[in-house]
Amino acid sequence: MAITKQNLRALNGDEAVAYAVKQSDVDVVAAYPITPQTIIVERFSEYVHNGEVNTEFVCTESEHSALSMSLAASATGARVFTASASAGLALMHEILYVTSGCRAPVVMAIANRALSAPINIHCDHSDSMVERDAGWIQIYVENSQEAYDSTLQAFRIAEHSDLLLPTMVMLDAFFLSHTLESVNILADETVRKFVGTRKIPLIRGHGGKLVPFKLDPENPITMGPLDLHDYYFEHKRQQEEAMQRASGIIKEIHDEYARISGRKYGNGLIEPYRLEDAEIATVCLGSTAGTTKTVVDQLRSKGIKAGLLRLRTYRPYPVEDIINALENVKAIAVMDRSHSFGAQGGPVFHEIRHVLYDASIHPPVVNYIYGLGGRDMPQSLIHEIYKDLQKILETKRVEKPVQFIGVRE
Amino acid sequence: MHLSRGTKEWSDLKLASLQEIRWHGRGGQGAWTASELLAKAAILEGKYIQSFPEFGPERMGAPMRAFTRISDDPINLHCGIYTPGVVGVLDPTLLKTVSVAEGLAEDGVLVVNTRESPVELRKRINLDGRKLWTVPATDIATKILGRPITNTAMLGAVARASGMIDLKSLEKAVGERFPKKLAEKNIEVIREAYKEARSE
Amino acid sequence: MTTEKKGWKEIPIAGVCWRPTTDYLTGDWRTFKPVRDKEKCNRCLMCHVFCPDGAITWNSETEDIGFNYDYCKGCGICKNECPQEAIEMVLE
Amino acid sequence: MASKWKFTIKDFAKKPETFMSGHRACAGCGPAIAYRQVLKAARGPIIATNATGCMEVVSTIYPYTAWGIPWIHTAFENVAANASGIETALKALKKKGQLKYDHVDVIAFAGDGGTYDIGIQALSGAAERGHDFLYVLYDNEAYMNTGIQRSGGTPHGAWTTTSPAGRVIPGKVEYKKPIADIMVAHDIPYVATASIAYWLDLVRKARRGLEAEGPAFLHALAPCPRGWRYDTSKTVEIARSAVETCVFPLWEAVDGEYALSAPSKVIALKPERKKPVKEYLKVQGRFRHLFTPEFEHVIDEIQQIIDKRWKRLLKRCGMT
Repeated sequence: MAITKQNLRALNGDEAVAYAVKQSDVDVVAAYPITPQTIIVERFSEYVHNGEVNTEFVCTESEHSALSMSLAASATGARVFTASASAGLALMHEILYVTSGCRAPVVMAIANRALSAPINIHCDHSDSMVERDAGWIQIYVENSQEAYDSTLQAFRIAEHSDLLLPTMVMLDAFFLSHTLESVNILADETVRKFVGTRKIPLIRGHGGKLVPFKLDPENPITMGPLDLHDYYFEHKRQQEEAMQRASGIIKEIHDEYARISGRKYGNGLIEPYRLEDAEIATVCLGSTAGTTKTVVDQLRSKGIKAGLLRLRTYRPYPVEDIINALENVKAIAVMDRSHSFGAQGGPVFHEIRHVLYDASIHPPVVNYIYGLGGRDMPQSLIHEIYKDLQKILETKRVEKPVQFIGVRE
Repeated sequence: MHLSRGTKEWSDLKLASLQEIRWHGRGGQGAWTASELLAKAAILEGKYIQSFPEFGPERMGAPMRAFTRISDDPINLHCGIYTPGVVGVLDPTLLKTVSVAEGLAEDGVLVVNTRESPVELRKRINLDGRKLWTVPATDIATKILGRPITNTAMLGAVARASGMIDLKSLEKAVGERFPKKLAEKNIEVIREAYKEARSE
Repeated sequence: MTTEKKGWKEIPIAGVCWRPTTDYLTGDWRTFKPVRDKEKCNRCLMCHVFCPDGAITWNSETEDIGFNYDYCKGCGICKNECPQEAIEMVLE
Repeated sequence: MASKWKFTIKDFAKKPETFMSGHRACAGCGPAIAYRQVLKAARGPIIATNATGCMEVVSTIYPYTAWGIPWIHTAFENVAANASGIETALKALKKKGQLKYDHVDVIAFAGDGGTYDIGIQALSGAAERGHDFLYVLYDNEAYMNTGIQRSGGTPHGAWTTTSPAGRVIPGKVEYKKPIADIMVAHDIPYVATASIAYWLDLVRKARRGLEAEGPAFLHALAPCPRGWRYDTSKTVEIARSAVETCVFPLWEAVDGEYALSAPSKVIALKPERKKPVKEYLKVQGRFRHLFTPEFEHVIDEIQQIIDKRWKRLLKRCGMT
């Protein structure tokens, strides 16, 4: 499949997501408005009110009901999309687990925004990081183009018959959601072929008969039963198996999409940037990875062997890919845009360190908590991090494993 | 250590072609729209673009800022703009309370909506060096649009002062953004402001 | 009016606010300001009751109203509601 | 429970503002007027709590606060639960002799989104449990803080950013939820509707709500220039027109008994005074798309629902 014709548009992250949903022939969108996801639901309601999509669009009275409706609609066989952020995602918490437990392939965009209190409408990853154990696939994008591409891929990933796992696509509040960028849009026909329509796999229903995995009076099935201690554990093990299969499938779908769009994001799970011979490197997610690439270029132009590992897929966690990518790095700084109160550093730091525990080399790994509540992460602060890494290399000593960078003392 | 525009590091990198613009206005005055229209015009010239507001709970009338980036290369930066090359000020009353020239690069351009000439204005605001342009955007907008919406007038003046975008692209972007009648009026505003803008 | 921002060691815990909004002057938001004609005005206080910003004050000694231009946003409700048509909105 | 409380315009003006100047609501903000009027009715001392929304945001941008009284915001869907918590704590402290006040006015403020939609569960629970507090709904008929999205309080036919005036679907399809009637059905001591244009009626009702033993619900219409698309100077005029056209009739229900308030009573007694809804709609940009040949019929639909609900109200007030 040669790279297809596309047209270049100026879209912000929210608009890019809404456009992808518009092209994906979604059956039901049930959502509740919350800054900064609002432009997604606003653009989509314009498509609906102007008759440009045949999607049932429902403005629910809360996020708890937005996800409950989405789950139930998906269980009924519809292709479903919703979107939220911050407190809205937190209000969905209970139903996140039920959605993955019911293996309902709901696709949800999250505009990453800080959690209250105090209340804040700006970017950090505290809302989605805290949901990393909920059984959803989690993809963090770096720019508005990737938000468009990842939303299209998310339908294929979530609905893959070997997975049937709900999928979250994360885009940073304001740095992406409200930032206009150059976005190449695939032709409708190309998207229709790539995304296709939702195929319902067969499962063993009543009396062991093979029936479509959806609520259908013709082949009745019961979903969400009472599981006692004799079976619940097995269902959770089953869910973990699906999550393990997801890594390969995400890469396959990512590569297929790359062939028709010409756009790759590493191997779909991680994106190493100038890491091959890097001595010092940072690990980062989201839009700040873009700023870090610019800093790495500047350092490289001065002969400093700097690199970056961007994590694109955070669940399932790409263990081997991370170990291989960081193999030769002498000192690593993990950048967390969220924090785990009372722990040593943030969640990304925890998981990078524990993954490297089994690796052959054990470089010093330090952690920087940055940008909470939308505090900007300019090039100058990223330069500070790489300067610290150089000092660690020279002195072979780590003064402070975890630092808050950019906060006023 | 901000990597400020005009330094050697900045120039020998792909950043050389990166232009950064900051817009000052008040909530509801259309500063964000000005930022977006400039970006949409630049994309028509095959450039890579970014446009974003500085978002807060600004209500109508409260001071706010918006930003545009234009480059020949893909823009990876996702952070604030600290050393803009161009600053556009939609509302002269902001000069009293907001330091509009903060961080403006040495070879930068400040474009202000005011009836004063650049020389008169320079006396009033402490601006050392840099280039200063003024345009009576409110009068132009009120005359042609019938309302003091100064964003498209400021676009014309910034195009003239910075030379970073040509009028045809701005006109096309405006044409796509507004309904026909309103688009024509705004194009007229851009042309008028382009003509009326004065440097020192 | 925005002073130097404090660090985390100086601010109260739990995000408790420590400055009244009266420190924040919203007056420069307006383009038109209300001007009252003392003769026409009969101090009926309709303007005071309907001002969203509490920018029209009552002085018990002088038994008269005052416009606090530090906060008036120039919305024009006072002019619109004044039964005596004693208020004009004047361009700043 | 007629209130013996006397309150003149001078009393209003002399009473200090507990919702202070310098807040960052838009020019011409209806809800800001509602806040000032309600708080003048308080007997004091007061503890207030707010749902997430415009008025919470504009009054507490850190480090500034417009609140001269104790105030707390926790989330969007739970202001009635906040009020319940405050009221219960006061009750406990009082029983143990640790409260230096004889009585504290507990007031919960929320917008339409925080009341019709996401907060209705907490409100219903608080009403059923009978906590002694006043719930004030400032109704600007859409999620204004997040940028004018439709809510359960948005009227039929109105444009919002999530019920746009489309070529196929012109504005909001559904009808405004009769939230005040729902609260009457909770059998709570006091429910009332009010408009900021009739300030004395509003202030008296707020006072009666505070004096009521148990939950009280005040539904205050508070137009929003930004979201309803009209000139900032017209806020009070539109709040008046809503009553004159019976779009928003003023009444109160004491222990479930409905009674029309004076501004609406004069219309009930002299029906010719009732103005057509078109007068109310034509001054608001959010209804502009209905003044076109293909969507004119929606104006009739709006008039029909207004008339139907007005007749029902008259019956409830025993006036037909």
